Amino acid sequence: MNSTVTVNEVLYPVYLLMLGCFISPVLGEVASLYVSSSISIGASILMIYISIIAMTSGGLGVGEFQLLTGISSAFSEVFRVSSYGFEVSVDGLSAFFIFALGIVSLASSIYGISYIKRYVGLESLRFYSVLYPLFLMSMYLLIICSDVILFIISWELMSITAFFLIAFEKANKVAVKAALKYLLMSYFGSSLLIIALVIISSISGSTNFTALRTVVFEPTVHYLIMALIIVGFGIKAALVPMHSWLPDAHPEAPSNISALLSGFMIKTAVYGVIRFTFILLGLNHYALGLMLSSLGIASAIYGTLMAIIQIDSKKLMAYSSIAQIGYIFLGIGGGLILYPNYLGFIALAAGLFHTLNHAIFKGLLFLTAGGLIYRTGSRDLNSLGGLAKVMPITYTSGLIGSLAISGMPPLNGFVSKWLILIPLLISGHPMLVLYAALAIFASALTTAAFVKYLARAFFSSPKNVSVGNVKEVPLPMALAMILLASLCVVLGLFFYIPFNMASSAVANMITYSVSYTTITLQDLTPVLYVFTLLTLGIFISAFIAVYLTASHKLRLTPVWTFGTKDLLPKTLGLNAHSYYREFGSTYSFVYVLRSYVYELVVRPLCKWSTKLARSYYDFVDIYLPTTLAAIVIKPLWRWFIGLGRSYYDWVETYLPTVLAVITALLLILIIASYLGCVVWFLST
Amino acid sequence: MDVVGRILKILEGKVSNYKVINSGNVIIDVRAEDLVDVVRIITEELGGIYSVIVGNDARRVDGTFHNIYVFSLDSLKTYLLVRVRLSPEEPSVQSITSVVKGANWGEREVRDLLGINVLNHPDPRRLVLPDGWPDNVNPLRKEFNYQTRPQLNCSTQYTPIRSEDVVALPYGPYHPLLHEPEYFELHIKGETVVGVEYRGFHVHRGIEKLGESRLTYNQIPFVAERICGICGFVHNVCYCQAIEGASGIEVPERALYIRSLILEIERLHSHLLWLGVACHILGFDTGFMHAWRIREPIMNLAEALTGNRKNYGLNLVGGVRRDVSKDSVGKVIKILKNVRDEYSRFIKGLTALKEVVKRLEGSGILPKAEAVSYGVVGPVARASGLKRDVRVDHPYAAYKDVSFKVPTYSGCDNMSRLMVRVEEVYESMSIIEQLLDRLPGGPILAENAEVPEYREGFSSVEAPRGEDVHYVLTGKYSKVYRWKVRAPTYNNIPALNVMLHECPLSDAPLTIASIDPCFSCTDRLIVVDVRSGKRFKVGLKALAKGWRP
Amino acid sequence: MVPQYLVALLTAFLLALLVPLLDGVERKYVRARIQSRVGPPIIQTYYDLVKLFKKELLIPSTASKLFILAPPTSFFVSIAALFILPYSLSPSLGFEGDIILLAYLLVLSSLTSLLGGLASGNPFAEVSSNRELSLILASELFLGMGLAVIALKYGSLRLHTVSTNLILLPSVLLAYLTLLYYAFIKSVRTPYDIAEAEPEIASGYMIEYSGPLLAFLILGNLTRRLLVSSLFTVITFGPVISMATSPVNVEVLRYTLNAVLTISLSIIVYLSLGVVSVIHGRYRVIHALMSIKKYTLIPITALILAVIGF
Amino acid sequence: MSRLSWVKTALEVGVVTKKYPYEDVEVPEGFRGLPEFDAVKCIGCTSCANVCTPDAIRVVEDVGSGVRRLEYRVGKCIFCGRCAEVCPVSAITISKEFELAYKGEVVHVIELRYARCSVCGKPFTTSKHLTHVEGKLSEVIRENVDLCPDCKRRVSINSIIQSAGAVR
Repeated sequence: MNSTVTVNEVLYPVYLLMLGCFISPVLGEVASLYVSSSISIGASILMIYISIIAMTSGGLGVGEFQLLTGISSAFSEVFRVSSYGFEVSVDGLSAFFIFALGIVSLASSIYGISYIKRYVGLESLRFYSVLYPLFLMSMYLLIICSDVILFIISWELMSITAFFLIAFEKANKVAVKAALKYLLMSYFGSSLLIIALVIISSISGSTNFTALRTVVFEPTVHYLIMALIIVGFGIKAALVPMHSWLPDAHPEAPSNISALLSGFMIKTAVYGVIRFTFILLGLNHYALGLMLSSLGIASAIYGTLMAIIQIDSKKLMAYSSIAQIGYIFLGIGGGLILYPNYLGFIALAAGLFHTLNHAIFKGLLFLTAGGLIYRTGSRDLNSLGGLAKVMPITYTSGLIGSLAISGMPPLNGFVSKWLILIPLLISGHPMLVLYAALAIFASALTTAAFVKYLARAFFSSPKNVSVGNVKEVPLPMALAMILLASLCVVLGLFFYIPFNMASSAVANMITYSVSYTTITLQDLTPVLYVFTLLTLGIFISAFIAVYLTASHKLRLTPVWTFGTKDLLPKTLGLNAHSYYREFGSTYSFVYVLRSYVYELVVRPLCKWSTKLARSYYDFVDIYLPTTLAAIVIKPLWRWFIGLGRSYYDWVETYLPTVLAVITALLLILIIASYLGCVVWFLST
Repeated sequence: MDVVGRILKILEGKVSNYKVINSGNVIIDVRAEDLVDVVRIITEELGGIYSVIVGNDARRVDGTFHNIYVFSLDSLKTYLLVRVRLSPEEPSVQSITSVVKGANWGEREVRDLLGINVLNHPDPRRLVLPDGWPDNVNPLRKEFNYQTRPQLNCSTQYTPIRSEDVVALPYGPYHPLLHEPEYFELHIKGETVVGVEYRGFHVHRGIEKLGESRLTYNQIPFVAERICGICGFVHNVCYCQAIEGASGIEVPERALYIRSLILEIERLHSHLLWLGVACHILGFDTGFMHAWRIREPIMNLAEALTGNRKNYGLNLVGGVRRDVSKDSVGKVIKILKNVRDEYSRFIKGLTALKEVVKRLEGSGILPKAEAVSYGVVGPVARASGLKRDVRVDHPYAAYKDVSFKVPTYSGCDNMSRLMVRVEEVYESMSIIEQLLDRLPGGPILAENAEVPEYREGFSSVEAPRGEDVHYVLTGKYSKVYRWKVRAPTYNNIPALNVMLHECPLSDAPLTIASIDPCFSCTDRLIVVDVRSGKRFKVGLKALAKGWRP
Repeated sequence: MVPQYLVALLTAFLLALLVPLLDGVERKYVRARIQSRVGPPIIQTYYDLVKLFKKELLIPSTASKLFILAPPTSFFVSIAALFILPYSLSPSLGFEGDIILLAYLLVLSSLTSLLGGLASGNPFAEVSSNRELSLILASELFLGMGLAVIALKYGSLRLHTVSTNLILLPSVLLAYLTLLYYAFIKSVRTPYDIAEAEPEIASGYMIEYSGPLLAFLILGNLTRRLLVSSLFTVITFGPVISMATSPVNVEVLRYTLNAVLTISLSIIVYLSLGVVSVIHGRYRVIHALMSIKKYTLIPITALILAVIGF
Repeated sequence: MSRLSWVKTALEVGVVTKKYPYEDVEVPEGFRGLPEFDAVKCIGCTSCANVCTPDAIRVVEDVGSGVRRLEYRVGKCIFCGRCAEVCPVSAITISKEFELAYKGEVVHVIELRYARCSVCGKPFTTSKHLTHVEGKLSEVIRENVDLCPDCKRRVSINSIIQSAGAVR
């Protein structure tokens, strides 16, 4: 381990961000924004640096996270257990995720500098300045921690900060509602997680990740844990049956926050699944793979099908986030099913690669949508239009982002999708092949969705918004977009670099047999040829374009509408409603199915549970205890363990009951919150 | 006379005075205040179908303005012309659009061209006159010289009616589909049309005024022929019949037969042309080409019989100019036989194409009730289950002597409109054969065709597109006092409002074409611009220069 | 290895330059013949292109730069696609999963021209892009299923592998059929040219294009047409051809022979697709989608067959 | 597959279009093309101008230079052939010429000298017209035919008066 970064320096971003959220309250509104933003920028750069170092040196060792040690020791006094600190470590996987986090947070922090200013006077910028670094910190901590409790704490911290950020526009009822829906569902998820983790650590007798590697479960527990973990993380990842919070929550948050949410927060679930299920616990990869890939393809198809019928730019993107997460899980699930076949390795690595890519272009797209909101104040695709000429940078980055997410070569989206598809297709596993075929369809749907976004936002005639006084977004926002856009191109053209990163990350967590290899990077050199050819083609066409405009006599004409001028109505062409109506009516059964489910399952549940939990406070005071519980429970736990150690036979009888008690306790909370959260289905 | 008796009985006490003009058409005078009731009675009890409104500045005849509302009483085989006399100073009359939707345009046109004010009209926008035409200048009033060109001032502006958040697509004035400048504004939801806004008369050239001012009786036929770009002969015949009727000229049998003959030939080539265009609109260019291939011999036939492919220039008041020779009769029979075979093969091939049939069926629905209310004519009416055909309801020329059936469909959609035309082609062929084998001898032009002053003539002809109507009031110095033309398309276009509703965008062009619109007829425009020059052959070289890049 | 690629690139360019001639042949000997017309001279398309290149550049005032950039780009993208296609069936060309890359390039090429049209800001371009994308949606599902079958049976998605060993199974044959129909859909002729539909939406996304840009657009479309028919040919007739030419043991000779055979076969496919399109009317949008949906049963049955081992 | 019937038809029918203008197209007998004016036959009676609907034939009385000018503007002609019908001396023949595309306007002019009144010397019609009429009239009334309408009236009144005087 010849790393230039000692493991404790890994914590510098954390300290930095903490500093940020401590000092910003004492500053003025705008000053606090500047400070916290710049601090987060610094932190993000640090993260990127750390991740690169870590990846080059194959991970950093284990260290102690001192800050919470005090608390834990206090508890240890109370419960008479030996003092304890939380361990952090950075291995290839964490490094990869840190890289993604670093990039997205960098962009969104830069973007936030001027974007959040539109809330001056409306909302408290201090609040934002405190929450934003906290949010980053929680996510970062989540990635680096190697301890169950720290994991839970940062997980809860992330959820709650995210909640406040989503509900940032307090005046906006819709936003608050969406935020609550998110809060409840993610709370429900996390309580499942807590149960799972409690069981795990009770069995392993330690909360340290390294300790978890050794545990073995009897089948029932094994599958219970699997189910709990998948649902728990699935809610955060918004996999399809558990997705309903995302399309409401992401659009309502400030755009750079939406970028972070879609760009990274939902990816933490990906991280969690990988980390726990088969790195630590080595669960039955086949069953797990089947579940994940099935959920994945379901989300991919559902998300895109919903995306193409949206008329709200950010909702459209939110749905496509569901779809892309689906893609990622399809890759990962495939990777698990095909284990130990080398194809699985590719699929898994590609899944990770797609995580990074999606973080980049979805972040980018949300930022462009934010740009539109910033200038026109609208995200309604019916009223937008014709902004290409007045907002060239936003438009160009939107174009690149859309092409990238549609998986158009030579941009980054293509390679990861392609590398997910191939192994599944040629694996010969019928289900995976079918899934891959559907995935091709899903990517076509994505294309359609984002062409709609481009067309209605940038190209065709402006509808209700007057583009006359619209200007390009201010510099910081533009910079952020340019950063991500150029990354889309670079990571596309030099796709082997991130793919190597991903594959090394996979390589040092599970070992695939390299017996049956069809794709190696050497085989991909022809792809490079094609990409070079494409880039060349684009350059040549650029030259041609320049040449034509220079050489030919060029005439500007009004758009040809068959010779009518004065008679024309304000709204020409299609509005967002009109897009893909024919497709919808041809393949209507999909949408019909959805509405059936909604009518038969969701509505009754809502009716039945609306009387529970009317207001927001009810939930918070259901909520807070568990966050505390998460912190309190650990020493409690060790206490049980200690007892257990000393009175072994007694433990034999005692542990299960304790488990039962805690599980029951949590279950009650879960049910209560679940009923509550169902209320907010109403707002789908 | 029982027809007249019946009409008078039903309109008890409302008719101040009546007259029977040519071929048994009845013209009655009613008081302006009774008009709306009279119209209601006519439509409801006599089953009259609106045909046209003739406005007339008759101040030099009897010192009043005339508004003549013409209804076709198909059951009684007569036209009923309801005349109201209006004060010369402030001519104004109640609108009857509430009773017959079809009258909408007629009233607006009368308002525009004669300044006859129409009270509580549902849509009092300008129809004929262009934007910026000065307000109280009415071209058809006698004091308006046909050569004056008033100064345009852009105070008046045409305002389309549309709901606030409508999403619209402009069709025309210069659309690849429309071969003449017309503006349709399709209001769409997705690919479905939910409303349409029409703006026409871009090219009005005031032929009526020209006829009233400069031309003599025997010159007008040549102008009338150029009212329409395809079926000009019907106007030509219709005008001559009106004059002949007005002045009681006896047209020789043979002339009548020749007229019918040419009319049917015209119908043939017009329908085949339409079929071709329809195929093209359906994206089936092969059908387009073959339809026109089949049409070509018929054009040559017309050329051989009359001396020109399109502008036959055959009619004069009192007969025709050119006789049909023996050998050409044989030729016609021969060609027709071949065309019939080709044609039936064409139709078989066309109806075998699933996608084409699918697109035709169920698009562009025009329910029967609407059809009656709009007073649509010709194939459009027959496709909506109205069995009306001027050749049967008001026989003219030689049609009383031939037997043929009137194809009627109740599908009310584009398919039925197509099928009606398809069958009519067969009917026309048989009609032509019948005419030819009982072609009588004798002269072809009436001797001493004298036209007395101030007689009214009214005549109608079944054009390929439907009922074409001419009204004349003869005048001094062998010139008409008033000549009113109403082309079939004039009554059919307003019905597009109904047809285009809920019609897929892809089929909107087809639906517009399904009335076989002849905008130039509607606008009464001459579309001839023959730039001729000194006699020289276009050399290959000269041509090659301009032809290749 | 590299010279092989250079040859491939040259072939691609050569074909792209020869496509107008092919179009001319179609216009004179397919379309005009079936419509009983004399028809234009065979090199008419070249005349058109040359004339277009000479013409001035009309650019809508609302258009963005993409409007100018798109047509050449879409042309070069389709050339890149041609470049992937191994006409010579030589093993050193291509790579695992190049079929999918090809499919993506196809979509990209048509997408580029669509975006260019959209960039003009013309309402009819919008309508047509809506239509074209609905078509792409339906047809990609179609293609995905077809490829799935091939992948299942060959255990590979490398054009070379697929196009050199022959597997005679009902499922594979159905997959071939699927590809043929896909080629028909993608070669934007009637009845699937709803996105251009001159009488309805005035040739949709092309409405604002004129002069050199239009020329590029036309070239791109024609190249794509050839591309899809060649894709079908290489996959379907590839095995037969490679078997036929296997006796020839001079490599270069064999590859050239292969190339000649595949290219001529794809030209035949191109023209016969032309014949099919001439005797069709244009679909209504909904009908086009419906028809594709109906035909999706072919690959689905194929997939089922493939899974149960036929 | 009844679609293929189209191909069948096409193959049977063959190519029907012509390579016009590289090939000639013949027009049938009695085709109404460009009217041709025979300046020698024409007597300038102006009846063609009277029937001409589009005013393609116009009469210009150019007393100064002593000629009546008939102008035929090809650009305005609608080729109805009425002029040929009414021409008393059939100086107008309708040719089969139809390829008339030409840039600019072409006018055919026929000039005919006036016949001057033998008494007052005022021009009143063309001399050719006069001779034509003379040819049609009988010996008895052929006298005074070379007088302009006014003179003729005066002369005939005088002669009546004289004859009355003779009776008295």
